[in-house]
Amino acid sequence: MTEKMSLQVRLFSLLREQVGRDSIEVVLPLGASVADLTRALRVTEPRLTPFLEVSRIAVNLVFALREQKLSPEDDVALIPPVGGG
Amino acid sequence: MTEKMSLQVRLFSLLREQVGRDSIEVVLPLGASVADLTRALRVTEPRLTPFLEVSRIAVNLVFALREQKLSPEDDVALIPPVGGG
Amino acid sequence: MKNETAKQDIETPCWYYLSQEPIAMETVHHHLADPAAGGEVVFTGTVRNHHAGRHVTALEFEAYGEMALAEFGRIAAAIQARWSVRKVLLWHRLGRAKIGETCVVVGVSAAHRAEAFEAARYGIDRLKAEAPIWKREYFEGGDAWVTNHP
Amino acid sequence: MKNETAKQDIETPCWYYLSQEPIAMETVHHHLADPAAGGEVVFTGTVRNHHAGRHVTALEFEAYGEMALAEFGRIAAAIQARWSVRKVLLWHRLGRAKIGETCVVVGVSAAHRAEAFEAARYGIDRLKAEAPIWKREYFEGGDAWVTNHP
Repeated sequence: MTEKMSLQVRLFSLLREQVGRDSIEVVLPLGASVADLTRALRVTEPRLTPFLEVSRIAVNLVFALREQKLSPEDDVALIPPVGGG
Repeated sequence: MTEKMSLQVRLFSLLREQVGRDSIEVVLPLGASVADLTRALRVTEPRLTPFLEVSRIAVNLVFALREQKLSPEDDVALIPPVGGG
Repeated sequence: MKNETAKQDIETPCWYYLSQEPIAMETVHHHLADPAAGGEVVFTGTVRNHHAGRHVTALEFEAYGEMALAEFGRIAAAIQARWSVRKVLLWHRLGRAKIGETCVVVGVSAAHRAEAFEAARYGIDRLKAEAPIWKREYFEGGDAWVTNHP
Repeated sequence: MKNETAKQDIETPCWYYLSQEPIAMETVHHHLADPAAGGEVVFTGTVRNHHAGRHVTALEFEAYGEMALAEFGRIAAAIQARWSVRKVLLWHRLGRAKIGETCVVVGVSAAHRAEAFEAARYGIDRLKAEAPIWKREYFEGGDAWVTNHP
């Protein structure tokens, strides 16, 4: 069996309101990528599905590429379209 | 004999200091142009000569073209290179 | 720094603020002042009374604070890499803001004004596109999260 | 208007100031604030401590006041003809100004920030080229009238 890691994904604004919490736990195989996380989010929390296409994943305060590998210590956030300024 | 008009030409900054006054009287034929005024200034006040090339004439608060005709009621100023801002 | 979410980069004088309190323009100009700078350009965004045909009554801002401040730092670093500037300030309001209040300030001082203009323009454009900050609009009859156009 | 050389155009909200007293940034932002404006760009020029390799100690400004205010009006009119702006302010300091003090402000508020940036840039460029204002620089060992490069 593959070793697993658990990540807390931060949620903001509209996404936080949709889910009713400011973070969501996602369990992934060790060595999973950002793209894997996005797929897992769809399953873990279907209410996020309509927003995943337009949202970006931030890892350790930086927008991440789809191929980027994740580790259990990473600070992960789902960033919906921004509206600052 | 041509009819004459007398104009007070305002002087500022360096020009005011060179001449020691904040205006200078110039007598011109009625209907004289801005170019005529510049020529007359050279004669009336030789200390202005080195600055006339780089200075502009303002008539009634607007920079004037060389061909513009002057009348006795005009508010005339000699504007050396500016340094605002 | 009076504000706990404010950060300051000491070596390259840059200021990054996220504040629940109103943005103080005096503080902005005080920070940007530099005896070697010939010019300073400050962009100020204010809460507008209308948007998309709706009469807006107030705005509310939410941020992923840690990342927003990190992004402010990246914006300032990119500005310093591209233009010769003296000081950079980025300040975004959080929480509820009334019509006419300042919600964002991007300020740059530089020896030459062309660089200050270009750098400030780049700063606000990138802040609007990248900083993880969200805006909820309150209008007559409801409220909605509003995003910037891409 | 607290200042006797200040003029205000009521129909198209524009403010033109020439003042012996220091420029008040609060007043600048107060005038430019507009509930329909999304952005405001303020250019601020300050007295620099060096120029042309000299250590500057102070500046002194002289203006042909009537014409300078008329020129401010023409600049604001040109801005309004070219860009869609809400408010325009031009303010120049007169008399003696210390290092670090503000000597000029050009501010524009507009619905869209691109227009505010372009209009403010145009305003300060034209003010520096056309407004009948002169600057005397005081440096260690003397003083001199200094002109803007064409």
